Amino acid sequence: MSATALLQAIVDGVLTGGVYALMAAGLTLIFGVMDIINIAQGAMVVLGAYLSYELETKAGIPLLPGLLITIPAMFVLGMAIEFCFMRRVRETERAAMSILVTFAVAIIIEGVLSKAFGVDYVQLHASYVDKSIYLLGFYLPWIYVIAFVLAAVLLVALYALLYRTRFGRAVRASLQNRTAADLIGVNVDRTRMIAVGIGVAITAVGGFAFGATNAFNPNSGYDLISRLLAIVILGGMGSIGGAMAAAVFMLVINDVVAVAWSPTWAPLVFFAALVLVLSVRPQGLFGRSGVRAQ
Amino acid sequence: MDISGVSKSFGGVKALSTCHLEIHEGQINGLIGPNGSGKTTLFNCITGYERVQSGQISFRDTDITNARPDRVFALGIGRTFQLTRLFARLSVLENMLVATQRHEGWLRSMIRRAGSASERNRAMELLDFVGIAKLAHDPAGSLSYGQRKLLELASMLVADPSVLLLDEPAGGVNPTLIGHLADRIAQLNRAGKTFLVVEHNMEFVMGICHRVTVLSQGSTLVSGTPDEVRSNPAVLDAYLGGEDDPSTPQARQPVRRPMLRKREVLGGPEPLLTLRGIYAGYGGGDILKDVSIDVPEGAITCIVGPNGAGKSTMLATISGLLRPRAGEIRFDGRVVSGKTPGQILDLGIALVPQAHSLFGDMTVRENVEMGAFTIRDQALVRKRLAAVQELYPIVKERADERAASLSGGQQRLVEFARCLMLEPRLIVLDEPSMGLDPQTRQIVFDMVALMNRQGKTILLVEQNARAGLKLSSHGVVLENGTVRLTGSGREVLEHPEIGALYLGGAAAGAAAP
Amino acid sequence: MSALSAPAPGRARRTRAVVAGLWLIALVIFVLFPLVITDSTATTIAVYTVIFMAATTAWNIFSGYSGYLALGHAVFFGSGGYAVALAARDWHFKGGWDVFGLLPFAGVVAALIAVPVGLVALRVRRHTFVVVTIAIFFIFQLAALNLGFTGGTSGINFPIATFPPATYNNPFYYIALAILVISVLMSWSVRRSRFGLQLLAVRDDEDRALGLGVKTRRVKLIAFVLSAFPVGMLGGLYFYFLGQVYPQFAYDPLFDISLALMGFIGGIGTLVGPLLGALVLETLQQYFTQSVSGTGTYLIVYGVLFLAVILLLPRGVVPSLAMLWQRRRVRAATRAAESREPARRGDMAGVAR
Amino acid sequence: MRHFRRLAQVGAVLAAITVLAACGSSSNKSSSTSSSSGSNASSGTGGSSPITIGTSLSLSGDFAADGQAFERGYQLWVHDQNAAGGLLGHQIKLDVLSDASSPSQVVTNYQHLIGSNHDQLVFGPFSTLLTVPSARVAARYGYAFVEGAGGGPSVFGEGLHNVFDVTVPVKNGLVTWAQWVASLPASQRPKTAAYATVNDPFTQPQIPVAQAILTAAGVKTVLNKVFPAEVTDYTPIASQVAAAKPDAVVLGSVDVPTVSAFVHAFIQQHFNPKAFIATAGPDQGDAFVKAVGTGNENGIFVPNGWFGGLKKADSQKMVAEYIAKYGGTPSDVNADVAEAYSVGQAIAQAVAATHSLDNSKIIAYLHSGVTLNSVQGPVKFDSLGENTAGVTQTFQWQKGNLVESIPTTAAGASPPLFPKPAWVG
Repeated sequence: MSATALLQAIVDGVLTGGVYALMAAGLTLIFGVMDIINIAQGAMVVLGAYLSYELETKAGIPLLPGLLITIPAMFVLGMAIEFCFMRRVRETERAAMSILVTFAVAIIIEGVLSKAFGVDYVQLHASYVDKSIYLLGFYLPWIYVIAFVLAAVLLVALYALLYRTRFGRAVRASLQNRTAADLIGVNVDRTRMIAVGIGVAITAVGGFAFGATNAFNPNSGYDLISRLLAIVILGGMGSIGGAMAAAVFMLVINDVVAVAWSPTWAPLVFFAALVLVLSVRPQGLFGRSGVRAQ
Repeated sequence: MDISGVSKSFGGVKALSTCHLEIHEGQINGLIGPNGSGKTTLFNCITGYERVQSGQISFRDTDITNARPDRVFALGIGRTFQLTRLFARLSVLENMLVATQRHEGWLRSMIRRAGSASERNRAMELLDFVGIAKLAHDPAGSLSYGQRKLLELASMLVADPSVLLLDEPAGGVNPTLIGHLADRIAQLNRAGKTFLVVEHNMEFVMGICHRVTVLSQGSTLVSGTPDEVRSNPAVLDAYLGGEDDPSTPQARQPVRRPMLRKREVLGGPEPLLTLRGIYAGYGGGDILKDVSIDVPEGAITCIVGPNGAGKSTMLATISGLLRPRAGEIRFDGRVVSGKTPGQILDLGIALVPQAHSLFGDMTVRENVEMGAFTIRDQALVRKRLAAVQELYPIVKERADERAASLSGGQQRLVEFARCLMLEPRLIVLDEPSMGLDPQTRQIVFDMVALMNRQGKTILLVEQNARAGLKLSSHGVVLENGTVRLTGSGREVLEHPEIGALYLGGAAAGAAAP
Repeated sequence: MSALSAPAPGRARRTRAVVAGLWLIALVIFVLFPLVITDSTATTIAVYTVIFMAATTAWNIFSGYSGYLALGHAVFFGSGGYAVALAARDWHFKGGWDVFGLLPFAGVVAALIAVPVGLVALRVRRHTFVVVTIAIFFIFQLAALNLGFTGGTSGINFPIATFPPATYNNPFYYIALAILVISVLMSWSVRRSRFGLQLLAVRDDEDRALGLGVKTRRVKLIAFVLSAFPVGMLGGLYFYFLGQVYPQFAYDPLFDISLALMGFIGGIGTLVGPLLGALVLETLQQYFTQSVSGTGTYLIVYGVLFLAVILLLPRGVVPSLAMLWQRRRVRAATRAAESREPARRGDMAGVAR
Repeated sequence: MRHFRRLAQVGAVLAAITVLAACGSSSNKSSSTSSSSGSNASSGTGGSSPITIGTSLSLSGDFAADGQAFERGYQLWVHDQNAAGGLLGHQIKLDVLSDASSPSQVVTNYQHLIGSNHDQLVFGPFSTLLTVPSARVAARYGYAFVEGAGGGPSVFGEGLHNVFDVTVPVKNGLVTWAQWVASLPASQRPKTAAYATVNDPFTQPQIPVAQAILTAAGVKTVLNKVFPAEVTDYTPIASQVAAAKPDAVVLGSVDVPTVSAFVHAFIQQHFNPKAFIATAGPDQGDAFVKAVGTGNENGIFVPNGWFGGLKKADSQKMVAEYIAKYGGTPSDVNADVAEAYSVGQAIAQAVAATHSLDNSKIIAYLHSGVTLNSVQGPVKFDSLGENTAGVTQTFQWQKGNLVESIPTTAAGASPPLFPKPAWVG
C-alpha cells in the first residue's frame, strides 16, 4: 500500500471525523445537561438525512438551503422529546432508564421512516457530488470538504453559543451546579429543554453530511449510534472537545486500518480501541474522573 | 490506632493539615470541632474512602494508610456515615446480614443461605439491643432518621469490629433516642469495644467519652479528658469563634437581664423580612416548627444554634429552594412564601448558600457576571461589575482563573461579589466563615460589615456564634427547629444559655452559679 | 421477595408453602404443555418463549441483582451457538440427541468468555458500563463475520436433527425447560444466599458495601460469569433448533434489548418478573410478527408499548404490585415508629448537601 | 408538573392503542391480500375446495423490499394459474405469513403453514439465510421446497433432498461474463482486474469463481478486498480500487447505492476501467440510471437470470400484467418477481405431470431430470436441487437501455461495448 493511499486514508479520516464529531457533540451535549444517553441520536441523524432527501427529491429544494428547514424541524422535535420523555426518566437507575426510553424513541423513528420510505438504501445527490480536487497525489471529493467545513462551522458556532452567550452560560451553569443556577435565576428546566433541542437540531446537519457521503436506510441509525457512543465515551462523557478529538482519532484509525489491512477489520479495531482505552482510563480520554463517583 | 501527620486537601481548600490523633484501645474517644474542621474527612481517610496525600495511619502497628475500605473493615474497623447510608431496598434484617463476615469460598457463599440461624439470631439480638427488632422485616428505606442511625450502628456490630468510628451518631436524633444511644455505646465499650465518636452534641460527647480531641482548621487543637477540654478556653473559642482577647463565658460575668419579647427589643426600623409560624422540612417531617422572626431593614441579623437546629433549612425556605408547609413569609410587605427562587431573587433577596456554589469550570469573571444573569442590559452589567471589582479587587486580579482554583476564602468573596451584581436589598449568608482560617474569616466578616454599611440588609447563619453575634445588631437563637432566644447581638451573645447550647448542660451548670 | 422478609414465622411458613405450591403448579403446566397442545406453531413458539424466559432469568442474575445494565449478553448467546455449531461440525455429530450433549460445553465457553469481558467492563459504572458492553458486543459480531472458522456471513449449519416431525419440537422444548429450571434455581439460590445479598448491597450502595467488607469487584464478576453460563447453553440450543448460526443473527442487538425489555417489564431484581416479562413479550412478538405485514408498523407498536410501560410502571409489573402491598405495611411501620418516638425529626441534610 | 406527567402517560397509552388499532387494520390488509387471491379463486372457473399454498415472506425488516417483490411475483402467478383453471381444476389460495426477515420467525411460520394450517404446498422465502432453516422444516414434513432466492452454497451443502432453486446458483453468476473476457483476443483482453465485494452470502461466492477463470486467462489480480455490509461510506474502498488502476473491475454488490457510490468515486478519482461489472444494482432500471447520473451507466455490465425486456413470450406476458397491476416500465420490474413467478411455474408443471399434490411424487418428478420452462428460461435440477439448465446472461447498459450482450451467441444479443465508454461526468 502506497504512501499516497495512506495519506489519503488519513485525510479521509480527518474529514469524516469532522462529521462524526458534529453528531457526537450533540450526543454529549444532551448527556451533559440531562445525564441521559440519547440512543435515538443515530435514528435522528437518519431522520435528518431523510428530511433533506425528501425536500430534494419531492420539493426540489437543494440540500444546503434545505437545511434552513430541517434544522428548525429537528430542533422542535428535540424539545418535544425532552419534554415528553427525557425529563420524566426517574433518578434511580437513570442510566438504564434513559437508555431504554431513548431506544424506544429510536425504534419508533425507525418504524415511521420505514413506513414512509421503505427499507431500500438511498443516498443524497447534488451537482457537486462528482467533483473533486487534486492534491498531494490524489483526488479529494468536494462533498467531503463541504461536509467537513459545514461540520467545523457548526462546531465553532456551538462552541461560541456555549462559551460566548448568555444562554450558553445558563446551560453550563445548570450543568455544573443546579442549586446555584436556581439561586441566580436560571430557569433550569427551560434551559435543558432548549439544550436538548440544539443537540438534536445539529443532527439535521449531521444527517445531510452523513446522507451525502453514505448510503442510508431507516435502520442505518444503529451502526451510527454505536460508533457515536464509542466516540462520546472515549472522549469523556459531557466533554465536547473530547468528543471532537475522539471522533477524528477513531475515524483516522478506522480508515487507515481499512487501507492498510482490510475494511472488514476496521470497525472491529474501532471498538477494540475504545475498550482498550477505557480499561486504562475508565473516565475516557478527556473526561473528569466523575465516572466512578455516583 | 495512631494517626500521624495526615494531610488532605480538595482543590483550593485544605481539609486536613498534618493532623495527629491517637485512639486509645478500649476507650471512647470523642472527636469534636466546628464545621469544616475536617472531622468527616479524617474518617474517610482512615476508612479508605479518600486517599491521604501525606502522613500515615496505622492500626495495632499495621500500616493501613490508603488501604481499600473492605480491607480496613476486615481488620476490624467499622464506621457509620454522617448522612446514614443503608441498603434502602433491603429489609432491616438483610441490612444486618450484609456485614456478616465469613471466610468461605464464593461457591459456598452462593449455596449457603444468607444468614445461618445463628447469624440471624445474633442479628436479631443486636436489633433488639438497639431497640428496632420489631422492624426487622421492613425495608430499610422506610425507617425514620433515628432508626437508621441505630440500624447503621447495629449492622456494623454484626461483624463484631474492635474499633467503631461513629460520625455524628446523635445528629438529628431526638433526645430520648440519644440517651438510648449513649447507653448502648457505653455498654459496648464495657464489652471492650473502642470508639471514635464525631459529635456536635456536647452533652452527649462530654457524657460518654473518656478522651476528647478537638479538631480545628484540619489539625488537632487540644486532646484530653472531657473536663480538661471543657475548661480549655481555646475550645470554646474554636466553637464560638476566636477573639482578640480569648476569654470564656465562665470567665465573664454573665449579664443577667430578663429576656424581652423581641418586638419590643427590636423597635427601630420596620422589619424588611418577616417569618410567621413557618413549618418546613425535607420529606422526613418538619425541621422548622412554628418559626417566627423579623429581619429589620438595614441591620445585620445573625442566626445561631447548634448543628441540626434548622438554620440552613430556614434560609432555604426564605430563598424559595424549599416550600414552607405552613406559615407565611413577607418581604417588604409582599408575601414571598411559595414563590420560585428566581422570583424571590428578582424581589431582591440573594442567598449565598453554605455549600460552595461557584461554577467551578467557569472563570471568576464569568461567575460574577452570572450573578447578573437576569439582567439583559449589558451596559448595566458592566457598570455593576466595575463597582463590584472596586469592592472586591480579587474579582479583577483573578478574573480569568477557573473559580475552582481559588482557595475557600477567595471563593467566598467571589460568591459575595456575585450576589451583589443584582444589588439585592437583603443578602442571606449561610455560614460565610465555614472552613476558613481566622484571617480570611476576619476579611469575610469585614466584607459583611462593609456591605451592611452600604445599606444592604443582611441575614446570616453562623457556626462561629461569637464573631457572628458581635458583628450583628440582632441575634436569633434556633434550637430543635424553634426560636429559643432573640435579642440584640450582644444580649444573645452574653446570655448564659449560649454556652449551654454549645457545650452541653455541664457548661451551662458551670456558668449558672 | 425472599423468605428473608417474611413478616412472622407462622405466616412465613404459610406464605412459603403457598409460594412453593404455585411454583409446582407452574412447573407441571409447563411440563404438560406440549403433550396437551400438540399444534406445531404453539410448540415452536413455546420453545422460543421458554428459551427467552431462561435467558432473561439468567441476565437478571447479574443485571437485576447488581443493578448494572448489561446490553451485551448476545455475546454469550451467539458464542454458545457457534461453540455447538463448530463442535458438531468438526467432531462430525450425526444430529439428534447427541448435539444436546454439547450444550454444557457451550455454557462453559460462554462463561470463559465472560471472565475477560467482565474484567474489562466492570471497571466502569453506569452509562459507561452499558456502552462498553455494547462495544464488546460489536467486537464479537465483527469478529464472527471476519474470522475464517466462523464461516463468514453465511455462518455454519448444524447437522440435521432426525426427530419425527409431529413431535419434533419436544426434545428442544424439554431441554429448554430443563435449562429454565436450572436458571431459576440459580437465580433463587443466589437471591437468598449471602452472595446474593452482597450483590443487592452493591446495587443499593456499592461504596458502603465495600466499607462493610464486601469484595465488590469479585462479587460482580462472579455474578457476570454465572449469568453468562445458561445464556451460552441456551444459545447453543436456540441455533441448533434453527439449524444455522450466522453473525448478524447470532450477535443480534435486538436480543440484548429484548432481555432488558423483558426484564424491566416484568420487574428486574425479582425472581418472577423476568419470567413473566419474557412469557408475555416473546409470545406476543411471535404471533404479532406473523400477522402484521406493514413494514415498520410493528416497530412503532413495539416502541410505543415499550415507552408506555417504562413511563407507567417504571419498576415493572411485579415490583409495582409488591410496592403497593409494601406501602401499606410501611405506613403502618412508620406510624408505629412515630408513636415510639414522638418528637421525631427529618433528615438534617439541609441544602448544604 | 404532576398533571403534565399524567397527561404524557395518558398520551402514551392512547398512542399505543391507536397504533395497535392501526396494526390491527394492516394485519387485516395482509390477510386481505391472500383472500383477494382467494376471491380470484372463487371468481375463477370450477374448483370446489381451493388448494392452499403457504409461504413466509419478509414483508418487514432487512429483506422487506425483496420480500414484497416476491409476494407480487407469487400473486401474479396465482392469478394467472387460477385464470388458467388453477391446479388440477382447483383454485389456488396463497397463504402468506410475514417473517420480519428473522430466522426464528421463518421457522415458526413454516411450522404454522405446514403443521397447523396443513397447506398442501409451500413456496420458499427470500434469501439464503432464511431458506436454510425453513427448508429443514419442509424437509421434516417431506414437503417439496421450491424457491427462487435461496441459491447460496449453504443451502445446497445441506444434503436436503427436497430443496429446488429455480434460479441459477449464485456462485455461477459471473461465469458467462468471465468466460467472455477470457475469450477476448490477448491484445484486447484486460491485463489486470480488481475485485471488491460486500461481505454478503449473495455476492461473496461469485468472486472466487470469476477470479479463477480470469486468472487462468492470465488476467492479473491487482486488488481483492471484502468490505463489511455495515460500512456505507464506500469512497475509501472505491478510491483504493481506482488507485490500483485495473483494466477490469468486478464489484460484488447487492444494491444500487453500492454501485453508484463506486461509480461516483471513480468519476471523482478520474478513473475509467476498460470493463466494469457489478453483481447487482445495474439491473434496477431507472433507479440505477438516476443514481449514477444519466450517461454514466453506459457500458456497465450486470449478470442476471432475467430482466424486464427479456424477449420471451411468458415473460413478456407477466411483465405486461405486472405493469397493468402495479404500473411502471419493464425495466422497473424487479428480477425477484420473475424468480417468484418461476417457482410457481415449476410447481404447476410438476403437479400437472404427476396429477397429484403428493409432495413426494413432486420431489421425485423434479429430481427426474426433466427440463421445465420458466419466465427465467429452462429449469433442470441436479441431485442437489440446483438449476443446471439455466445460464445467466450478462446484460449491459447501451445508450440508455439494458440489453442482452453475453453470451454473444444468444438470440437478439447485441455485441458488448468494449472498452467501456468514458464517464459523462
